[in-house]
Amino acid sequence: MESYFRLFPEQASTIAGRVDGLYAFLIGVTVFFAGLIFLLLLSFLLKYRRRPGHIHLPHREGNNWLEAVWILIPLALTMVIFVWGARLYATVMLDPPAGALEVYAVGKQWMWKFQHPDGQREIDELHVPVGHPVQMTMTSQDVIHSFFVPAFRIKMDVVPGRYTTIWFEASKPGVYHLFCAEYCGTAHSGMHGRVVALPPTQYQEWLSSNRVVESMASTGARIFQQMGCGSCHDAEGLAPPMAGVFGSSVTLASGDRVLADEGYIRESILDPRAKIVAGYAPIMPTFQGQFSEEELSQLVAYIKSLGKQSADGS
Amino acid sequence: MLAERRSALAHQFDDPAQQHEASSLGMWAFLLTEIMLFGGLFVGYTVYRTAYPAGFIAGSQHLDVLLGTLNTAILISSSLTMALSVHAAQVGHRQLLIRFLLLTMLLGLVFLGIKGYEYWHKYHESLVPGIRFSYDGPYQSQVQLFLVFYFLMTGLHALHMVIGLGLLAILAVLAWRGVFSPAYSTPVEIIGLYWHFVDIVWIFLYPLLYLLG
Amino acid sequence: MADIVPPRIYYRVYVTLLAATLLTWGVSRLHLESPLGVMVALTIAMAKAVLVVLFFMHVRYSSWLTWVFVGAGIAWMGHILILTMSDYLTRGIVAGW
Amino acid sequence: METAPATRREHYLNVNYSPTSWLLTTDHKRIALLYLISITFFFFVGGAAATVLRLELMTPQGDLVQSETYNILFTMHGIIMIFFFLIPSIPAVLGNFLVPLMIGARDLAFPRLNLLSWYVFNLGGLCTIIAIAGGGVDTGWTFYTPYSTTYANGYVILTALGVFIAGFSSILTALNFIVTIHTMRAPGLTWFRLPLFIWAHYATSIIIILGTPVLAIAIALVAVERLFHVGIFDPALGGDPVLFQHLFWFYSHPAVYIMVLPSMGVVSELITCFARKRIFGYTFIALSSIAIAVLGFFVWGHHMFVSSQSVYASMVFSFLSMLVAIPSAVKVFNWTATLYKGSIAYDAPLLYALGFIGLFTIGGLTGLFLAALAIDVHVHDTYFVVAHFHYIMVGGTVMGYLGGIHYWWPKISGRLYPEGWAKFAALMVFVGFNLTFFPQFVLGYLGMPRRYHAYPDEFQVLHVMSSAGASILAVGYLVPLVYLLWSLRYGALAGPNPWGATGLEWQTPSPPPTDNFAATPVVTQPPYAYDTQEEATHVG
Repeated sequence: MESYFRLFPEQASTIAGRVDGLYAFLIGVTVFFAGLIFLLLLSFLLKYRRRPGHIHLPHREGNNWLEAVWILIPLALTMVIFVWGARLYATVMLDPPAGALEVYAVGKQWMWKFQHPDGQREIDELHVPVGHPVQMTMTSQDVIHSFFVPAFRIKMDVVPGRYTTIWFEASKPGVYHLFCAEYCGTAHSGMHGRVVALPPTQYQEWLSSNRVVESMASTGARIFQQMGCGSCHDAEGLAPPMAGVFGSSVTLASGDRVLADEGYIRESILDPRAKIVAGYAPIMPTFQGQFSEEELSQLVAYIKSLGKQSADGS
Repeated sequence: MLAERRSALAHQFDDPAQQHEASSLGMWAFLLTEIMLFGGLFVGYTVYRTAYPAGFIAGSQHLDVLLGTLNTAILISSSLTMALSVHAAQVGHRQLLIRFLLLTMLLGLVFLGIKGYEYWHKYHESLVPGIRFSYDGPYQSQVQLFLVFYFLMTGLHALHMVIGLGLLAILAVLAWRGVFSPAYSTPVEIIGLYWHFVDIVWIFLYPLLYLLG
Repeated sequence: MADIVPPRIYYRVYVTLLAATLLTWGVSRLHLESPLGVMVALTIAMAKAVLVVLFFMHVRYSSWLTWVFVGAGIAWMGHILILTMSDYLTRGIVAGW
Repeated sequence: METAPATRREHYLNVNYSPTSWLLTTDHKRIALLYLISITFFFFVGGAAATVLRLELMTPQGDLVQSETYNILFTMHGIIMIFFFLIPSIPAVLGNFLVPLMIGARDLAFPRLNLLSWYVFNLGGLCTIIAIAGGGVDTGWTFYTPYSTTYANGYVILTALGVFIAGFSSILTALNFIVTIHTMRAPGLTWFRLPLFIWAHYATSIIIILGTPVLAIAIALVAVERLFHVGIFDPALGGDPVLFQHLFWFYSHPAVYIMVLPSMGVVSELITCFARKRIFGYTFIALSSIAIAVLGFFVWGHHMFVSSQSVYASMVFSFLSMLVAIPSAVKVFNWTATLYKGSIAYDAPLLYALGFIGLFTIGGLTGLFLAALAIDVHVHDTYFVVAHFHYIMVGGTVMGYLGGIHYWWPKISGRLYPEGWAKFAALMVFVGFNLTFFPQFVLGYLGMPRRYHAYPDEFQVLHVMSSAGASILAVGYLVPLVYLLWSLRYGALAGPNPWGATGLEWQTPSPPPTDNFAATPVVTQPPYAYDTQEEATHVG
């Protein structure tokens, strides 16, 4: 019965406890103020109920001190809540700890597709190690979905046409719900899966038992070859070389500088003329419609791996 | 008959001043909603203009700056004649009022004619997204996005012009019947406000759409 | 009742508006750098709009309430633009768009 | 004692019985009744959809209806309840009826526009009803792109048109209120002598005027994109789906205040009347309505914390959302303080008002959870949100609406409603409501996403509690429908002022004559001057 009726969800990530801490504080605030109002209402209702012989007392129209008190105290409290919530939010939303495992996700009506860096693919199921940060890089093939793991207290919309990211670190082995939280059509409620958090050794076993031929980056490299990307990108002067691009700051023809992140790489494949690198002619054709979202993420993983290699080399 | 009833004080008001104040305030409140209606489009335009500056400039090259400038001048002129109509109504000069109202309508029609010609031209160039569109140059989807906003913004503006012309026509008929007098010129004034507002929208559309790049 | 504005004011405003239109068209021929060109064009448009509002629409001669309504329109237009752009202009700082 | 109808007094109801005298009326009181009929119809249509939803959710499997049907049902429930019931409810019925009466005017400034707004409203409703009859639409009331523009099933454009049109009816009503309140107040009725109901409606009208057009254009863009397949929001064509969310919430967040501000206005009237006391902190309550209207426009991004909106923008929106809690808190504290040392009669309208305060307090405080960024990441799009906005919209708006209908029923109909039944209904609504929606807070924090047709087994207990509560709530809503209709014929005659209330609307007979007042009233004192009144003769 216990598993069928509970008031709080399981805490299975490093931040779950911290989110619950703020939640508990908010419940405290709610109970205090709601309780205060209810008690006051109740006592006034009883004490001042209309009855024969009950006399009107002199009237007060208001009291500016009282107004100041009940403006300033809630104001102070809300500022505490804001800062607390914002700091925690920044932790979840901004950069993950270094060395995070990078998993790519594609949402589509109505399933989740995942691919691990070493190439393992999963559908509606995601295996992650306990005690190691995991960064999700996600996009959608059709409508907006939302990646929601209640036990981890994280959620991020999965938006077509761009990458969104979120990270977590599972803290407890187990099997947890993965929901799509953004309404996405007929089988929205069927778009749920499981996140399987495994202790590191078991996770390694799982990885090796699902050994695939290629890592994401090598698949990406193969696509890069097949599509003939190298004929320009490997040639001197025709197109920017790919080594070391990822994570660097690129100067554009317009003079602006952009960070070469996943979104930039993706955009440059699909809409090459949106941001032309300084010193190159806009000669690259668009690859819109020629790659699936999986292939795109493999290309991104490949270019990412080139960036890392050169960073290691230098 | 109709005219007499209109000029009379409506039963809910105490005096003509109150009625005049209410009507003018009502029009201003309505113009606030109009600002926000166009505002939604301006926000969309700004977002994409910021995201795709080069594509929007490329799209803008397909517009005829000369016609846009001409139309701006025409619309400003129609605002002048509208303002003069209001003046004629306030001083009770019936003939002048009718003449200026008709002139305003004429200018409005010329504006719409030129706008129609531009639309027709775009159709021939296959630059009407969603209806007839083929474009092979660079920034294809961004040029299309620009043109979508071009048609939405100028289209909504033109719709307001058409409504304005209808209102002006009614005013002209009423003026011809001699409804307006120095004591009762409120309808001319508030429709004048509407007409000037439509002019202001164009004053912003002109640089935003035609004068990029 | 509203004050009656003498027509010569209308004519003056009209000439100014036409001149401003020519000016903005002329400036656009200069092909100024992107932010500057837009700023000039929008400033001129703003000035033209102010003239229309003040004189053609009689706001200069109207009650404070009309001023409040006009101000509310400008404020809300600016507000929706600024707060929406606060999202788009700070997205680049974070991964993503 | 009111004399029997033998000496027939002419009033707005009996002045003419012909159908055209109703359908072409420009009398704000009759238009209010026309609206009352329309929105009651829509309320029960939306309620029927909710009934099926709650029945379906009693079991974890999707066994009562198909997913497609379920999605259509919650979409229709949302669209009808929000655009065709909650938004027009208090302004178009009570506001239309009372704004001219409360300020001592003969009618609204633009009576014909007022009638037009009712027709426009029904036209919008008709489009939506046709869309439902033809098979419905499954976008959710939020019309999120690119689902709505490219993937959704059903009559998206027709439904969007319905919402678009209905928007203009509320604009017409709001425009009328603003102008009327500015220009048509009775002599001596200065701004700070206005009833708080008027302040609330003024604030609401500001939101409607400035917000609704943005929704209209956002919805129109969805229709254009769906119709012509041009990318405005579709990323495949260079659009941005998140832009739609900005435009949508720019209106739809303030829309919550469109719904709840008038209700707050009603509650201010009820509390003072039944406590026989001047309202505590009049100026603060009045100005807090304006503050809510203005601040309400600064917080829309809190619906988009996990939408891929910039982290920095989210922080700004979170901060601003915290601020909007303050004026709401000010109101609650002032109402509570008004009861202090009052002379409180427990009539049904007061019970509704107390229900409002309790439920709105919970709804408002849980709003802080959603404005706190890290909590919102977890509870966004879960039942926590569903529970929260039902506490505000049903616990707030509907409670205030029902309280107001009861309070002014004698004025509207000239008859008293049966007090015992009314107290019973108020209790049913309160108990049923809490049983329905409180468990949903728990469900939401546990992680139950909203708009789910089927769900994991462990959520069932709470869902069953919720459905059980909904059945009690349904009784609470049906009972007043019966006894209010009954009272039209059999209720005791009310007399001009059955509650012994202050306010100009009580100084004219019930029902009021077509022109409202025999002579334009002159106001010489602030509102709610219960202390200067003679000791109330009303027996509670």
